[in-house]
Amino acid sequence: MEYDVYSVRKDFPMLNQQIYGRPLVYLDNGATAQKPLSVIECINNFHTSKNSTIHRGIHFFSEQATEEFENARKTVQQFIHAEKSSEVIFTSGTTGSINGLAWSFGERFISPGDEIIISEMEHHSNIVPWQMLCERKGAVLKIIPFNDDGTLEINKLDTLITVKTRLISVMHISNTLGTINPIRAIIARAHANDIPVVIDGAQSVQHTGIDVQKLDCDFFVFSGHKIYGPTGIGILYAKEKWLHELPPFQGGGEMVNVVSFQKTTYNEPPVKFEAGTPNYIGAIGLAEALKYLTKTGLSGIAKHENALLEYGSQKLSELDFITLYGQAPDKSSILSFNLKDVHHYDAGMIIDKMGIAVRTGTHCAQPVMQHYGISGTIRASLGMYNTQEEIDTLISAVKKVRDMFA
Amino acid sequence: MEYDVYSVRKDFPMLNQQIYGRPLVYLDNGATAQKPLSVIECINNFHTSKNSTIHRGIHFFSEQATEEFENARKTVQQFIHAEKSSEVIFTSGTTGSINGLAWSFGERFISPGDEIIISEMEHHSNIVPWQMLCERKGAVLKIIPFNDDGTLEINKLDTLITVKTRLISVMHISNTLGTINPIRAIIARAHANDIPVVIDGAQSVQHTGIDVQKLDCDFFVFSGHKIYGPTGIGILYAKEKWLHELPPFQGGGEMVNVVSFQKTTYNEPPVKFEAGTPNYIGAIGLAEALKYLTKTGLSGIAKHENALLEYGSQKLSELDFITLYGQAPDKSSILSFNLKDVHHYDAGMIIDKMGIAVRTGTHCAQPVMQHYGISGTIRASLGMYNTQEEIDTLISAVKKVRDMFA
Amino acid sequence: MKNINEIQQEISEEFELYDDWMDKYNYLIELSKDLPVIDTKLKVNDNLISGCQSRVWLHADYEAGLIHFTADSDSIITKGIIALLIRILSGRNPEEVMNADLFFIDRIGLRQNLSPTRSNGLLSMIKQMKLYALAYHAKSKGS
Amino acid sequence: MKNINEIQQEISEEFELYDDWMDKYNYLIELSKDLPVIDTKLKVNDNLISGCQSRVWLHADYEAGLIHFTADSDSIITKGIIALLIRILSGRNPEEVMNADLFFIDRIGLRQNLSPTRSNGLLSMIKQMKLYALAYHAKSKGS
Ligand SMILES: Cc1ncc(COP(=O)(O)O)c(C=O)c1O
Ligand SMILES: Cc1ncc(COP(=O)(O)O)c(C=O)c1O
Repeated sequence: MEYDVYSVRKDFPMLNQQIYGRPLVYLDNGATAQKPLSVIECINNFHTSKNSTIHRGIHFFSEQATEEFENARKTVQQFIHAEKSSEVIFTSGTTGSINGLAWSFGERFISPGDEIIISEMEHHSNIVPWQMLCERKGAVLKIIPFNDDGTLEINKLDTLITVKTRLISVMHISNTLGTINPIRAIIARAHANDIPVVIDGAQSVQHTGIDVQKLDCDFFVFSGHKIYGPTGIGILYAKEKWLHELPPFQGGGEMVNVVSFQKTTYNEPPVKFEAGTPNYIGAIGLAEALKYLTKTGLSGIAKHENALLEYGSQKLSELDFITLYGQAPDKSSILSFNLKDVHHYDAGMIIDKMGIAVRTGTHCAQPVMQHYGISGTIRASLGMYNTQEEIDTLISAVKKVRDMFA
Repeated sequence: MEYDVYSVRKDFPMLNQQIYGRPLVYLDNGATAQKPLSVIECINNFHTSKNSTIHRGIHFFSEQATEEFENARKTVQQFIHAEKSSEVIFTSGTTGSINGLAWSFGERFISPGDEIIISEMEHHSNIVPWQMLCERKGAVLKIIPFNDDGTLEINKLDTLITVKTRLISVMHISNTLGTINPIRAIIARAHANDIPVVIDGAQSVQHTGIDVQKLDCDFFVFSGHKIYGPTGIGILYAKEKWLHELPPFQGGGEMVNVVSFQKTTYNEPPVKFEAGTPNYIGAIGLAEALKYLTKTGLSGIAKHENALLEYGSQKLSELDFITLYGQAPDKSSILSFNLKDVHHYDAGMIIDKMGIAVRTGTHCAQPVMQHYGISGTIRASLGMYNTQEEIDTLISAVKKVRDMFA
Repeated sequence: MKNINEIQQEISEEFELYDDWMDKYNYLIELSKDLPVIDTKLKVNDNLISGCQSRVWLHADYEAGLIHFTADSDSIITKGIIALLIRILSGRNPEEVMNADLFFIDRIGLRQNLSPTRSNGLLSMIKQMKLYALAYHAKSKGS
Repeated sequence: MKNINEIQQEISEEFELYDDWMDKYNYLIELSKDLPVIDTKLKVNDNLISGCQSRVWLHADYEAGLIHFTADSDSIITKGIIALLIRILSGRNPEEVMNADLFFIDRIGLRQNLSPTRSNGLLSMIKQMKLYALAYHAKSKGS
């Protein structure tokens, strides 16, 4: 079946907005995605006719909620092709997943002098937790640099990996450059040295099918709100063997088995890692979003988004006053650029007034900005519901900016 | 104005349910509360016509969302009477708040041999994080015991406090016993020794007005979902002076000021403590719930709930086969009991079939069960919308259980 | 002796007599009284099954190629359920237990009407019984 | 010289000439060109105002009882806004700056139509200007 973006758009009530008297052009999907009606209604419906906390309750609604929550876990499992649903841990988001993991992995496996490798293009959420860990444990953070076109200098990896390397954490797709990183190669090289790998999938899982078993990554993290689901929910996938080795990162709620002041024992994973009342409504809403994506067809979405990206890149590159950041051959969904001699902030103010939602600034990736010696970019990030006409609107807005500030 | 529980009930669609052909009697409010229509619609409305991430965005919807998010912070501030809105940190829930705080406080202030005091009646979420901290730092956890009637042995506090005491963390209202603890006295005694105090308000903020300035507590935590708001959102209130002293508990997102691989500096509080995309929809929904409570009138709610509690206690104590746990003179909203010679689980199964949602088991407070040498209790926990007739239904169900198992 | 499926069929028919849930529970309470109760000295933590809301102790004996289960629980309804499981699975050889397809759970509506939490407990019980069978099976092969 | 409120009134009237937002922005761009630009050697981190989306440097001189502001920004629109602030507040004595009620922000719609994020930056700028005033005020009292 052909992918029909106009019929997809009808599923997203938020897109049907006017702003400053113009139809909203939402190109800020990298920050957060809009929610399809099925997700909105699922949450609504849960609130009005199903709400109850999960776990230990034995009354009807508690049991029903527990079942929906555990089914949500299975839906996530299937979506990312995990081997077992117990490998899927619900967290508060990508940032929550990485921080929890950094804490837990750090307590168990990181000693002074140990090394952790990340890349120069990471989002702050995949930098700062590791910096905090390294500072706490006296470990060393090492950086895979990237080339000006936005590709990782992957050949440097061999010299970065030493006998002291304990973990590699890299993003799958860059939120500023759109680069699709060669994570299979990275994982293979890491595993050849017995080093586990964390993949930050915050910008990939909504654009491309994920098979954590084929990837063979040890950990995979993403956020609900960027994949057309609710806020306050995220995923930490961990290969089963890690679930037993890692200590819990939070205490309380149902994550315990026996609590006494002398000794507390923990529950089995995944519950071991889900202290307190989880965001069960968020989890159920996220599962609904994943079902929507599956139903709509991941490959159709990817094809549509890739065509849009190509169209947008083409149109932008025709403008001689534009610098485009991120020109990797393997690229996804992100158009990051600046106008010559125009501050991204000035540009953003005007683009906004044309009814277009783009993001300006560092996109929580200051090292990328430092790489190019700039203070920020204008970023248009594409989603499944964006159209060619919307790219055209963006292009005219960019021209208008040029006219105003030239 | 008289408090009219029947008109309040109309605001909660979830209450209008049938279960096993009987009208739902929802008495599991201690676990989670139902949401008023205004909260449900606020979330719905945000999803359909306002959704965008907050902070750095300069486009219309991002700015509007940022403003609503910051207004939500102010609503929380006003609700708990904090001095400044920057003292209000959004977290994922009570458990998230305590874990974050335990981590942060522990890093900064806890050394081997130091002591932390909690009580014997705490929820696991206010036990395990401190146990984990004590284990990590070689500190010692000390326990304020309680009397069989459910009151704290507060006179023991003086001997528990030593020069090594660094922190006291106690619950305001017990989720198993209903005891309203004398937190003012505890705070006064702690402060006389320069010891900061954390108040777990998970079971109090929805039942009684909170004024953190009058209480003079250093930290106050609670969950959104127990105060008629959304899941996945909670509050950590911290007195301003702590905000500057404590290190952030998570890294990433907007909580940074400058990120480079050499040195990362943190943003001002509260943002310093809110790494990643916060659950901004949860925060806005929580604010809506607080507005609903304020509009309905906290004192009317408290009066109604207290009358119900008294009625329920009276009715239960008339049954000679019932043991009621928690008979403190100062009590709120919780009826915890067992039937003589009947397992709470058997009772719960039958009570459920009568359309009544109660919780059975340890209520995440195993030490309380250990105190009484029992494996659990049946807990009916009251909310603003419960009625005397519902208590009567519970009483008949309890009698039915007696008839079946006697 | 009837085979596993015949007994399951029999149980399903017994439960069909009751259309009211209270009556089904009353019947489980009745059944709980017939449970071959575990020797008190076997009611130790090692025999506790985790994952149940009530405490369940399960013990297995292996004699002349057949497994005999005894059990206890502090919950009467749980005891009733275990009584059903034992009626079906006790006195069988390891292969039979290992391969048993316990369709009676769906038939009598245990899964929907006893809770998933309870079902989880139930699943833990069944898993433990099958684990015993597996162990004795391996042992008999080994010898 | 007109007083602070008179100048704010004047600015409000100027902006009322434009009903289209693009025109208001174009006017801000115009204004940015008149900004009394800070000495390059004063464009240092110490003079950076935090909390703005673009970089803003602000410097104050105190001479004969009056404060003179110079500033710069890498954003043109921000420069336009600073130009307005300087037109209102520069060349005043510390008390005037400290006590200024900047109603022009609401009048010209800066608060709603430039962003709250931007307004935050704006508030940071105003705060910084008032802090300078406070400092010079204390100094003059002290001497
Ligand atoms: C007193 C108390 N503290 C902490 C918690 C934990 O709250 P949450 O599960 O929302 O994190 C609860 C709720 O179960 C509670 O009753
Ligand atoms: C690559 C990447 N990693 C991590 C994050 C952080 O996600 P969240 O803010 O949902 O925790 C983001 C989103 O901004 C991202 O793009």
